[in-house]
Amino acid sequence: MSLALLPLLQQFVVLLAALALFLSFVLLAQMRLVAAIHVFAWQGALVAAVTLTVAVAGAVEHLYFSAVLTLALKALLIPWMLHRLVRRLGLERHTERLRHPALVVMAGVALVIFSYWLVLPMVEQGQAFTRNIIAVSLALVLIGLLMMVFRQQAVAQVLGFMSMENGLFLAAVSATAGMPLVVELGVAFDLLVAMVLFGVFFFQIRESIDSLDVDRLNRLTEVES
Amino acid sequence: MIVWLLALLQALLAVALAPLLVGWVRKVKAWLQNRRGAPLLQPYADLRKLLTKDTRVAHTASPLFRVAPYIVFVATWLACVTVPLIALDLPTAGIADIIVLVGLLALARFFLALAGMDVGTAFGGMGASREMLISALAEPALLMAVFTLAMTAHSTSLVGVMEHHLTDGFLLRPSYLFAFGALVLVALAECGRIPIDNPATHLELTMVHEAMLLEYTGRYLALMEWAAWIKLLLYGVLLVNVFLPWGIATAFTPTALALGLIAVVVKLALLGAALAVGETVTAKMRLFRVPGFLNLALLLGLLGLLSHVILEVGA
Amino acid sequence: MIADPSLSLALFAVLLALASAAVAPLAGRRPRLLRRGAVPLLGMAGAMALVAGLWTLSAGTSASAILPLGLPWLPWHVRLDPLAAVFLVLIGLVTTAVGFYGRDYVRDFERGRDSLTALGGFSGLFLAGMLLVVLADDAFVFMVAWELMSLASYFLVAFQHEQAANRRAAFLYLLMAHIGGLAILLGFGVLAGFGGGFDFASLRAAELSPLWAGVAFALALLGFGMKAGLVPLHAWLPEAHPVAPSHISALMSGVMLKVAVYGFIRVVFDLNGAVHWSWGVALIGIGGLSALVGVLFALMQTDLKRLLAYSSVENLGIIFIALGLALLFQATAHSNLAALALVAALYHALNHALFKSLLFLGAGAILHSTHERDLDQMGGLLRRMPWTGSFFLIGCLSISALPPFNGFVSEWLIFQAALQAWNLDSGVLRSLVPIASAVLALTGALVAATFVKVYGIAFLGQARSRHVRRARPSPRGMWVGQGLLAAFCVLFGVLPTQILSLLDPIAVQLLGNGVPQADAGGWLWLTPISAETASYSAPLTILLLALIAGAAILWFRRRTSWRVRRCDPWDCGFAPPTPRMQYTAASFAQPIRRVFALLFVIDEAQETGADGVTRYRLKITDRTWGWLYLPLARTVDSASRQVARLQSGSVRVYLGWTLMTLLVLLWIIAL
Amino acid sequence: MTALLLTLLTPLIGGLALFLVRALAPAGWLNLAVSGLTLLGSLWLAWTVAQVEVIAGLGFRVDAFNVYLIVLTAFVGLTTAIFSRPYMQYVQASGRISVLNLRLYHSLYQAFMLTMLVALTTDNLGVLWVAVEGATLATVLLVSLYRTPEAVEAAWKYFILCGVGIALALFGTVLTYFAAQLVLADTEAGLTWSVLHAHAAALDPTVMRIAFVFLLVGYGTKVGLVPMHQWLPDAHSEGPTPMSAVLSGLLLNVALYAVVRLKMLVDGSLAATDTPHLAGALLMGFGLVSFMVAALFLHRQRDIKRLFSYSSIEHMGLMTFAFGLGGPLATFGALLHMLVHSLTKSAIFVTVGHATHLAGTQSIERIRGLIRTQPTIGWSLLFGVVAIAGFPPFGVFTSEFLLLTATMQTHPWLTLVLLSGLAIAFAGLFRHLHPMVYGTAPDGQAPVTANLLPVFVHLGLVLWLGLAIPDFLAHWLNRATALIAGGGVL
Repeated sequence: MSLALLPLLQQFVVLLAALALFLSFVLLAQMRLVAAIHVFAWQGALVAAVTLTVAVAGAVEHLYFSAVLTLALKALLIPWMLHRLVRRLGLERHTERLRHPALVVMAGVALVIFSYWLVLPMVEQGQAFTRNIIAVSLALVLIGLLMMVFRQQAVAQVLGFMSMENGLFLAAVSATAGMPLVVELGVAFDLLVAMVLFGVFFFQIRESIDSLDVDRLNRLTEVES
Repeated sequence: MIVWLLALLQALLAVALAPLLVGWVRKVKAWLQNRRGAPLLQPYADLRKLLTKDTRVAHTASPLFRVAPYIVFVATWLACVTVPLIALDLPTAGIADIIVLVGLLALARFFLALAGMDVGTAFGGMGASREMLISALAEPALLMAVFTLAMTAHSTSLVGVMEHHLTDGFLLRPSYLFAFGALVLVALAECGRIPIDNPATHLELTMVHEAMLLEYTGRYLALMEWAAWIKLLLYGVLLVNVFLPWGIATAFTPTALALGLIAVVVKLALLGAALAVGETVTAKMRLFRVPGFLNLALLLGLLGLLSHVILEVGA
Repeated sequence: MIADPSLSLALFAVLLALASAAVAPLAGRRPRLLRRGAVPLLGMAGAMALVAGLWTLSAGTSASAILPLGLPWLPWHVRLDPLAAVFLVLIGLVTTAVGFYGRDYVRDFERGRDSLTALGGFSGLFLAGMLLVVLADDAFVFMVAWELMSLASYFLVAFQHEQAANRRAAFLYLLMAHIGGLAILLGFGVLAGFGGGFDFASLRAAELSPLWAGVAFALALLGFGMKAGLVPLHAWLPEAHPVAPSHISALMSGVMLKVAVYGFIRVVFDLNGAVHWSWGVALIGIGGLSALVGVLFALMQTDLKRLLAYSSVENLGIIFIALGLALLFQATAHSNLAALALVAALYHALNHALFKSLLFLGAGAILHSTHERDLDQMGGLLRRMPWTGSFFLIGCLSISALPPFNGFVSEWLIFQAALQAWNLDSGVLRSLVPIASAVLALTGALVAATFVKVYGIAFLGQARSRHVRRARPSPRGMWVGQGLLAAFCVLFGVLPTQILSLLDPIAVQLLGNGVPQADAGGWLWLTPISAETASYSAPLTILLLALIAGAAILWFRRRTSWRVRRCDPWDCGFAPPTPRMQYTAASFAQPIRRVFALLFVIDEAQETGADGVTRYRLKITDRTWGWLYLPLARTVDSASRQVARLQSGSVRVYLGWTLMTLLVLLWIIAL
Repeated sequence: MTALLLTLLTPLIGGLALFLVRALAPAGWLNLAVSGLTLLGSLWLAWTVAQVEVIAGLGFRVDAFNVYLIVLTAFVGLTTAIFSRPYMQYVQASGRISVLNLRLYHSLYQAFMLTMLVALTTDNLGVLWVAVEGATLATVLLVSLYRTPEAVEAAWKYFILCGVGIALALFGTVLTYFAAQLVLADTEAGLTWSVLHAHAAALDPTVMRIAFVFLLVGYGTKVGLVPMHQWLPDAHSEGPTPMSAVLSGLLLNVALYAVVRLKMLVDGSLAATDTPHLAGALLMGFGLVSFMVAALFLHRQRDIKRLFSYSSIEHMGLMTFAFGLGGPLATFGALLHMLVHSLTKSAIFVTVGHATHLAGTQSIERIRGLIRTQPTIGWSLLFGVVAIAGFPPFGVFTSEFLLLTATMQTHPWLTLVLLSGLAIAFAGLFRHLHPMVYGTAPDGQAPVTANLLPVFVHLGLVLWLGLAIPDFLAHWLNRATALIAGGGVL
């Protein structure tokens, strides 16, 4: 697919998607929590922007609403909550060590290639544009999951989870012109509740193992040492 | 009716002949050992003495102790009755085929062993235990030998076997040779003769058969001894009449019967002499050599069967 | 709803059994209810089944019905044909006797802490299960009844669950029963795969390819063999049978094993039509092995009930030898000989049910009055428990296959069948079969040795312990139950021709023709093949025995001094023997143990304890444990240890698993 | 429709109301009442469905398949509520839980019921997703109710794993929506299951394949399929026992229900391609693996509740396998197995609750001689396990019989695997069960006031189903079978 053939707005969408992908790589490698939260907020903003663009392009009015929703939720509310939590948990200065960061990033790259390879056969139906966007959002999801696998800090894991959600939103708005409204609302609501619960759990975990290192949550195991 | 009378006659004859055979064997042995030995009819005198003496029973004994001798005697006799002695086709032969015969002997042995254990002495248990071991090892060999005959004659009834043998005339059957050998060994074991057991010994630790009779006196002892003699006669008759049936009366004419009687007496006399010689030249073996001895019997039986299947029938 | 009276009678028997199970829960409060209600109901159910079976056998008809239970498209089919009827008779006979016996036997438990409800309830369910197995006419109800039987008997094994040994036995039993049940289910599945439906009619109609027929046969052999305790699948049997209450042990050993035989006959002879001669060879081999191993281990035991359990293994082996002969002859188109072998097998099944139950009841009587199962503590019981003693003697004579008792007849028939091997075309088989029968002969002799030991040690000689010296005769109900069975043992021994004519319809039903001239020479003479080939006249045998003995006794009465003087035992003039000088069970078996040492894992030692007393220890274990069971258990354990790594405890690893699964699946579908 | 609304609104309102009730005793009763009302509503619903085949509207759709699950859910919900009332009183008395949390417990209980009922009744894949996620959110706090380190850990793992899984499921849903948009005229209906099912053949297979993988991994996590099962034993063992009962008995069913619905779509779209049975094959694979692995896990358990949660994984694996197998017989068996497994397993967990209460611990080593201490509990546990192990005359045997025979007809050699698995699982259960129920009672364990009514009712039902399947139920399941497998067995 040559970019030139695309209308300007779609080119814009592609650009934003690319940026989002980049940001999730940054997220993957960013060791300072607070900075990571900021990165996440920017990614949310990008997704919101994509939504807005699609809305303008396809003149789908309920997408305006969901753009606002996304912005509010992903770019503002959740980052703010996370920030607040981090402050109350006294983790502003917290940085964690990631073993072999280069390898992890390479794994992320591999995932990107994999997801592209995966969606290739979908070319025949409709525009290749959608396909590539799906590839990107799939990559976002997988990288989020990868991040959850490699980061042992509870907050970081939550960030990974949230960036997975970003990937989902991206897919939803760009591939399909937005889910039905009721679903969007439901998803957003679930996400919010989840965030609240995460907050609760941070404190519960802290008081039980006075740390947020998930690797120390290893009482329940079947392997006798 | 007449045949039934004949059958009764034959039965009584068997009982009457049994002590004679034993006396004869003893006599020959004595001669071989350069002794004069007891008179030929000594066993009858022994029986008479035992039967008239009054009897003592240990107070630890249970009723079974007093019932056992009758059962042993009767079972053995019944087994003997079904073996054609002088005449071939008597109705009593139909009562039991050769397997039943083995069964009847087993019945006798069962009660003999129980009687041995009844009083609760050490020797009784020892005798019973050894007797059951020997019989357990002897039985398969015996049946292999019997099966060889049965497979040849397609019949397990003695009459059938002997008739088949008579009609065939004298054939050199390797299977019969092996079966005969097996049967001889088994007979030695079953009748408690040297080298398995020594009927004359009362040396405690070597006894088998005698150890079980240890507590018996008077008529009970008489019955037990007599039963043992009948058993010896029975095996003798089996050997001579099954493998060399010639001379036995096939018709119920007086001449034929007389001929049959003479024939069997002569055959038994020869067999008895052979037994005496054998017992003189061999020594009694240790209990745990017995399995080897009986395995040889089993081997012979198997060889008999196989040679029948392979050499005589083919296919 | 059901036309045929005998079938409705049989179903009524099932209902009675269930009723006795239903009464039991009340026994928790009123212990007497067990004795007065549950057990008699059990006996009545048995009697009912007996009547139904005899009725069907005499009529020679078969009736079927459909019960409003089960799956919507597969209601419960029940059917009562001659084969089922024989086993109804078998169950009925034993259960009736147990009904008499149990009334007094369970009295002991009224004082104990074990739940009477469990005892009564599961006994009822157990009986109901066995009856239903026999009556079942489709795979589903068969399986339901089968597992009900296993389950109920398992609870009865676990009845006195405070001893760890009993728990272990129960676990092993249920596990193997479950595996066996699954194998049977699979076997039915194979048949149904070709037959279309699960009712026996369509299973019968199934046209199997030789391979699948073989698979079905193998599965049936595995499943039913496991229940029948064939070597090497027998390990549970000597553990489980002895620990149940004795009247239940009688039912388990005497009846439940036969139900397994029934199932095998039903599946292999009836449903799985196409037989192959190699199956027969396999059965003869396994049967011979079981017979030999069973009897040798029986001979080594000192625990009476355990000994009896092992001897059940041996007898089942004999039955399967006969079945193998039947298959062999059937496959080589000698169906009249096949009929002979099959009838012999059924006959032996009946006989074993009778004398094994009789012996277990006897063991129970001993247990009841001496609280002793160890032979080496017994002795001289004949004088203390005359009734039990004499009945037990009859049991021993029958099981040792001595004429004129029943065990002999069936083994004689098996020998006759084996000796017809000269009819076979293949020389190899012609020589193999007689060798198998030689094994049978060896077994027979060893059985005799075993039961000489049992009777001699337990009932003769002098008491070896105090409480045995104090033994009291058992109450009436108990010896009535034993007497019933003993009477049947004699009856089955003396009137073989009648029994054979009763069993003949089954041969006709399964193989097409029966035993032609079993009573050609009149009822006196049993001539299974022909009068020339072999004949046996049990009535005349026993008549002559009686006559000669009577004559001898009369003669003595007149001729000699009849009086008998009592005195000390002579014992070669040593000091008057004490009980401790007698041969023990172990010492009796020692020569044979030494001769057959190869088969046993013998752990023998003399230990001098802290008290300075030297004791002799002898432990004989089964080789199959080391060869089969423990390796299996170890495999499962190590596998589970490997698998446990999945549950490492780290959430990140878990997420890693999710990611990997996702990627692998995506990769697979993208290919 | 009113029946539907009654069924759905009762737990909603009840949940809100329960959050306001402070005292424990009335809360328990109220919880009971609400559940009862829900059951009534569901029964009414079932009755109407029996009349009119299908109720549709407001984005809801109730047909033979889900209505019996609805009734089952409501029923088990009620019986568990019966058990939970005295049990939570004991818990509070033992001081392991604060009043606030108790209020939370009751209202979340109803919220959980609500989410499950919505998930079952909705016709919209998106709403289905929302509801299942909601179920996670509702239960995750309950798992950590006791605030012990283990509880918190278990809850966190449960939360993260199921959250991720669910997120993946959402991606699958989006892809489905995408595939739908290419064929459907009105894009709004692109998530409506009935519409999609109608046009299944037109959906693009490539997209649907990818979508199904995501959906399977996503919802499969909730079903507890190996290797995404790790949360399940932790959550079951650390949460309060009533929770374990409903999790095992109901939540897993709901997740499996979602998988099956989606499989129907994928089968439709793949029918024309060269891999028509892909979905089925995947299900069979997952089912078999889960079944065997769980069976092996049973052997090394030290915690009684973990033991039975692994048994749940094993049975879910069996059902998944059966649904993957397809075909009327297998499907019928699977539906029946869902039913009997929920009943039996929740009964077992109720009994286990009493047993742990009695012994004061969950560790198997310390639970001994139950039959001596308290026969009713001991026998109930024994019979429950006998039933779940698949012994007749209990219903589990019937369904396993059907599954095995169905397997026998299509994949004969797999039956060997299944049988060995069943044997291993059986041994694993009983080797732990035996010492717990039999033997002498340890000192210091006294009988407790146990309310075993739910256990008896459940086991009674299972027994009944084993002896005879009533006609209405048979036809009910048959209609569901026809819906899923395209043909009935009757």
